[in-house]
Amino acid sequence: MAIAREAEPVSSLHEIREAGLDREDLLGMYRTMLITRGIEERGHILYKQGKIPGSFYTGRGNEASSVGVATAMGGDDVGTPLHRDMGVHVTRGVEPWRIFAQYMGRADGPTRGRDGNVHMADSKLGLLAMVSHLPAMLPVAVGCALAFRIREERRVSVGWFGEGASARGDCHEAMNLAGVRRLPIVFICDNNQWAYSTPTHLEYACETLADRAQAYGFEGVVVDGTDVLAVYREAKRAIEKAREGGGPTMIESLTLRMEGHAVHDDAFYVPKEMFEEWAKRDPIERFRSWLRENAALTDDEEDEVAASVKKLLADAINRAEESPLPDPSSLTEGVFATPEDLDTPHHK
Amino acid sequence: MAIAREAEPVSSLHEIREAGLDREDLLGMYRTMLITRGIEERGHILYKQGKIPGSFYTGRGNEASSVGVATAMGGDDVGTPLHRDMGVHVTRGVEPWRIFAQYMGRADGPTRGRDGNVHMADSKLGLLAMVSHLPAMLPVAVGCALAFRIREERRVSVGWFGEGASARGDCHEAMNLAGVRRLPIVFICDNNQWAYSTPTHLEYACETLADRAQAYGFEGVVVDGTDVLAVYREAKRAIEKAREGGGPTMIESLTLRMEGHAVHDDAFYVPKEMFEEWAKRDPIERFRSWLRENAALTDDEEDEVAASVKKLLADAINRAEESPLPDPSSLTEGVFATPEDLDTPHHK
Amino acid sequence: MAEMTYLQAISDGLRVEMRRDKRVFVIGEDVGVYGGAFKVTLGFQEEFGPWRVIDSPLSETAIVGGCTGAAIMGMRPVAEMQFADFISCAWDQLVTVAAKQRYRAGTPVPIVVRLPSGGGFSGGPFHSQNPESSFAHIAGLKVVCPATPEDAKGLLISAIEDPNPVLYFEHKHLYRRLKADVPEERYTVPFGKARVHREGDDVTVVTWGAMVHTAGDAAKELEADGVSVEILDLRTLIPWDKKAVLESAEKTSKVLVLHEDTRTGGFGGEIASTIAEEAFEHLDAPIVRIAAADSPVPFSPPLEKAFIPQVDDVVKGLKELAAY
Amino acid sequence: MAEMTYLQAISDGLRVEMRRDKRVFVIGEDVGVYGGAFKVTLGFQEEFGPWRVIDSPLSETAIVGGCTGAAIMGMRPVAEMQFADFISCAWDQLVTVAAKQRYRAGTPVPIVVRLPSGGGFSGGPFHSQNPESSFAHIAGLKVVCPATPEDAKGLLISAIEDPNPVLYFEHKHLYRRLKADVPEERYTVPFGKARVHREGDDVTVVTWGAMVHTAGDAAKELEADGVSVEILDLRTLIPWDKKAVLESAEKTSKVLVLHEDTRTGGFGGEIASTIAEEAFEHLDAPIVRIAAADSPVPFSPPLEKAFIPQVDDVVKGLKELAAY
Ligand SMILES: Cc1ncc(C[n+]2csc(CCOP(=O)(O)OP(=O)(O)O)c2C)c(N)n1
Ligand SMILES: Cc1ncc(C[n+]2csc(CCOP(=O)(O)OP(=O)(O)O)c2C)c(N)n1
Ligand SMILES: [Mg+2]
Ligand SMILES: [Mg+2]
Repeated sequence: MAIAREAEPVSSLHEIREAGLDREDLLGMYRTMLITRGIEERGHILYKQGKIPGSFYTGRGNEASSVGVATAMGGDDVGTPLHRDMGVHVTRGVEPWRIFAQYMGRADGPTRGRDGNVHMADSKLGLLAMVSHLPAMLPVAVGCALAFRIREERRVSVGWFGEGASARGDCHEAMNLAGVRRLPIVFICDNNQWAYSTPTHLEYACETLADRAQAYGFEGVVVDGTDVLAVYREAKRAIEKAREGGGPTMIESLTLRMEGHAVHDDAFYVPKEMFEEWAKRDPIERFRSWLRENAALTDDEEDEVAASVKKLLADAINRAEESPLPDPSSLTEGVFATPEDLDTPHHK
Repeated sequence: MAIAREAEPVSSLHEIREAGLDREDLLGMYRTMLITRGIEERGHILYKQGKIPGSFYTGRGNEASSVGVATAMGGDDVGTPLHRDMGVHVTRGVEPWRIFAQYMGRADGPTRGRDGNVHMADSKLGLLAMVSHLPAMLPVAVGCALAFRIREERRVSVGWFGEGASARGDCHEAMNLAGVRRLPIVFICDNNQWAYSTPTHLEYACETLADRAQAYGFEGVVVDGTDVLAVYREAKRAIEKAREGGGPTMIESLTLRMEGHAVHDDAFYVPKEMFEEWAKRDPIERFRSWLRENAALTDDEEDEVAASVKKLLADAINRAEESPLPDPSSLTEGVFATPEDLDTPHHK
Repeated sequence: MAEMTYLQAISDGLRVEMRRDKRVFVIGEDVGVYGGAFKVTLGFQEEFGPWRVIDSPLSETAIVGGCTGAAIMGMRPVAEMQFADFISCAWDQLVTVAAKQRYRAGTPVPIVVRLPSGGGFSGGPFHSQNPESSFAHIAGLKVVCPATPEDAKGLLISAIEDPNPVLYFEHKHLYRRLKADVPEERYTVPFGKARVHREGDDVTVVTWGAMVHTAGDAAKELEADGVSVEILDLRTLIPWDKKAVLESAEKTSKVLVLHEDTRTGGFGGEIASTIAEEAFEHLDAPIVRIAAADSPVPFSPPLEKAFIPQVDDVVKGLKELAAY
Repeated sequence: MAEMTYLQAISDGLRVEMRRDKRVFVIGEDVGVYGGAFKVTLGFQEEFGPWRVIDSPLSETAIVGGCTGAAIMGMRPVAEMQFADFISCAWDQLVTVAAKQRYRAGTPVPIVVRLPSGGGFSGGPFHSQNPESSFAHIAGLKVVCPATPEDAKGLLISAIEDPNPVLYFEHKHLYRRLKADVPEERYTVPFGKARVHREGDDVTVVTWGAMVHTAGDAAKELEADGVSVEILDLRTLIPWDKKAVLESAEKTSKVLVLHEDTRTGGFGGEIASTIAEEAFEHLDAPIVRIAAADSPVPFSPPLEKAFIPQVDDVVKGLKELAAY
């Protein structure tokens, strides 16, 4: 018995314009998706070159979903994106060179070398840095929404979680509190069908995770996560509903994790046919076709965006490599905050 | 949209016989309910007399539910009853004098004075002692079911939780694991409408908690917790289904907590009319009427059981008061188990 | 000045801050209509409304995680655990998210978690614990343990002001037993400054929370023997006043460290080993630790009494030290 | 004897027990088809089937709580945390249920939680921690930290045999770096018996886990200066071998306590203060503690190197002690 609503694809430029995006916006999203993938592809190369310490994760296959949701967010909205959601950081304006600096543990990365990978965020852009422990940021995202509710601000919080992490207690406590208090939050489930090597039927036993929204008294929606416009439209609806006092929504965005869990994992446990099938639905290729069919994307435009992204990323890597490694003598700096740290726009 | 099934009342002696209980069983249950209430009433007096240290909790209003479920359990089944479930201990055969000894912190209570209240269990009777932290025993109950499943035993685990405690992550993780692995477990929600002073609408936002079973891929049932026979029948069905490999069930048993959260709490926050309404549905009185109407319970029988229960409890208190306080020199004994501790039927 | 119990002083501190600063709000189980299990927030919901005094579901993780998010959005949340023991359910949120967020991401997390802690009234294993040592080991958390009504108010206000996650351990056994004059106006008591509870020359006791008073009673008994005991009330464990401790150790050359948390791996070890390392040349006797036994907190009165350090235990320890 | 890495020795110990005792089963994230994040259980599911090598949902609380229930029903569960860091999500189950059940209810809880821990490879704040001190403070839990392949196997078998909840910290940085001869048959290494990693006369180092090897390298450097260093590998923190430590302290009169967990409130304080209390008369110098800095584990190599005690740090500490 399915309980959640299944979202339809977006059919035309007209329809998406009604949802708030003009052609320029769409080209911008396309560019952002290219940058997102480009950052991770180049990161992978840097990793193989030994320039990135530790491990390395990508969100290949999730570019539409992360960019779609982030595009739907308002400037004052906030979010807690995860390790497959690079597109959120890029959409919100984190400069790629800082991301490379983060990857490489440099002093100019958003965490100043203190954390790695996509464990980062620019709080000035309304993002909160993820922790490894999944989905520990969901209660935190709910807390942001609580602050908005207390202050009666028209702001919305967006909390991401993976389908695997849905099994953890934090997910439940967060959604339950949000539901009881009808807080302005949207929960985005990145359902990429695998939690490391574990398939969904060993993670949950309901039909769709979005069905669970009912357990918390709000609406659940399933959307094709390879369709950036459908994701955008559903996220936009849910965010504006939350903004208007309509309470939370859970959006389950269905994709496939197109690579291993991390670089060391060849994903031998994922059936080959599954990769083949989903490769046909590559979110970037899919959006490119849509733009050609529905928004008259030209060869010239395509070339231009490809070239500009290429240059952007090359420059970004160079700039990141110029960033120094952190000074070991700074090791214990910032373990505790000082009163001046509270002197930020958020904390006023 | 309600998803769970609502259970009907039991209409006749014939019907309940089909569910496995004859008249003698019913009289036994009636007696057990009287003992259950009697233990708590006398405990309350002992508390006021200063003979019970710490705090004191009762399950008034929950006698039908706890006795009904425990009666449905098989001898080799196990369970993790809570602070409103005295009836489970009594049904499974914990001698009342040991319960009074527990209350009074004596050496012969099931925890030998190490814990108080109904934080106790006789593991030889298939019960596991609750901890305060709610509902931390649910994952443990699931673990029992896991052991049965691994060993392919036809045994069932029963895990209790309050509607308030349903908000905690442990509840979610336990049910999710049980659902994914279709373990032989039955979850009993003691929904007494209050979590200390907090009403249900501040604890959860779905229609009934039993609706949540769907989120974990199993069946949910709502039953009137003041009707011992309906509770029994539903618990029996669910337990036997689990025993046959049918996986978990969640049973939400609806009652009202007829006293304060604990003795110090006068429950001023519960509307007076609510108490009045539910007092009419007192589970013991209700069962007594049912027995008179449907099972020809006689005055003599009533008097006899009342007198025998009275004597049992009076003797029990005397015996408990003879039990010594624990020797302070035993303070750190048993912090760690010894290999001999594993020499129990369970651990073989 | 007004006479207040330790509990009233906590309420007063919280009320003062909530009146002064709209960003301060309270969240916890039964803190609203009921006024909290110990009635610290009695009447608060009437005064501040249901969105500044929030009755939460039974969800310690959501409470602490929620406070973290709200704090990052500029609020000053004060969470109440119904009993300190239940903070174990939010361990991950504190240790993984709140404690590390400033260091990693530069985002301060100014939250206060109020923790009614301590034993002495047969609360049993889950309503009596003093888990401060566990948190004192986690970099990024501050740990506060007031021993007097005046400190209870001033340290709570400091905790709310502090830009970090602060665990505020309020000892249940002091709630109504202690009464003292407390300034009515707003004031802060700084973190990391020990209070000399009693001056003395022969032996130093380093302690905090309810044990300050146990030490005080023991010190009085030693007067008869002509032994002069100095008692340092640390007030805060993170940061702790190493300077004051080392100075007192240098003065008396004999130190007893006393706490109600369990002994092995307790914070007493940190203090004793720091003294042993940094005041080595000044010590005339081994540093003695007295702490609760390495067991859960037992329910039955004779066991609980054997578990929690008693005045007699401290007297014995002090006498042995004095005679060393 | 067979040459095995530290990691292979762990696998071997687990396999031996699973073959011998049907009650032993493994549960954790990705332990089945994938063989575990570090491949400790590679091939186990083929051999023992999906109900003895259980791929669990991402649910640390359910894993540990589930093990507790299964143990009480007579099984011998071995849980794997994907990284030790994630045990914070099961803190409550361990501390509240597993640790206290024997004492309260008389029910032993024989579970083992395997914890891939430790840093040194830019795992960052959440994949590098050594949270052993936090657990060593909780009465009712045992804590095991093998430093060699032989101990890794023998201590794991002891842990599975033990009737208590055991936290088994396996150091990731030793997994493939250490290789040694390990008996092929089943054997146990007793808890609470330190191993003399190196005999010496002038200074004692008390340590465990990967730091044993850091101390070993430092000791070699001190040879040139004619300083003879004794290294005690504690092997288990709860119980810890106080007797061996005090004897070595009496012999050398100078002790350095070394650990990779963070310093403040770390278990080093327990050891140092015990020595200071019980071997006071024998000490010729203050006991020195060297430990990780009081911060999260930083990601970037220069920071991480500054965070984790290095051979140079230990050399410096030993030289100062020797010269005292
Ligand atoms: C609490 C916790 N336990 C274990 C892990 C280790 N781990 C990292 S990612 C992962 C799988 C997560 O699956 P999912 O939530 O579906 O996210 P995905 O990686 O597929 O995007 C696991 C088990 C973790 N990060 N947090
Ligand atoms: C984790 C946790 N937090 C807080 C408490 C304190 N507490 C004890 S009972 C209770 C209310 C429980 O409500 P419910 O689950 O509905 O059970 P009831 O007492 O109504 O039977 C609370 C908050 C607790 N026991 N455990
Ligand atoms: Mg996934
Ligand atoms: Mg209730």
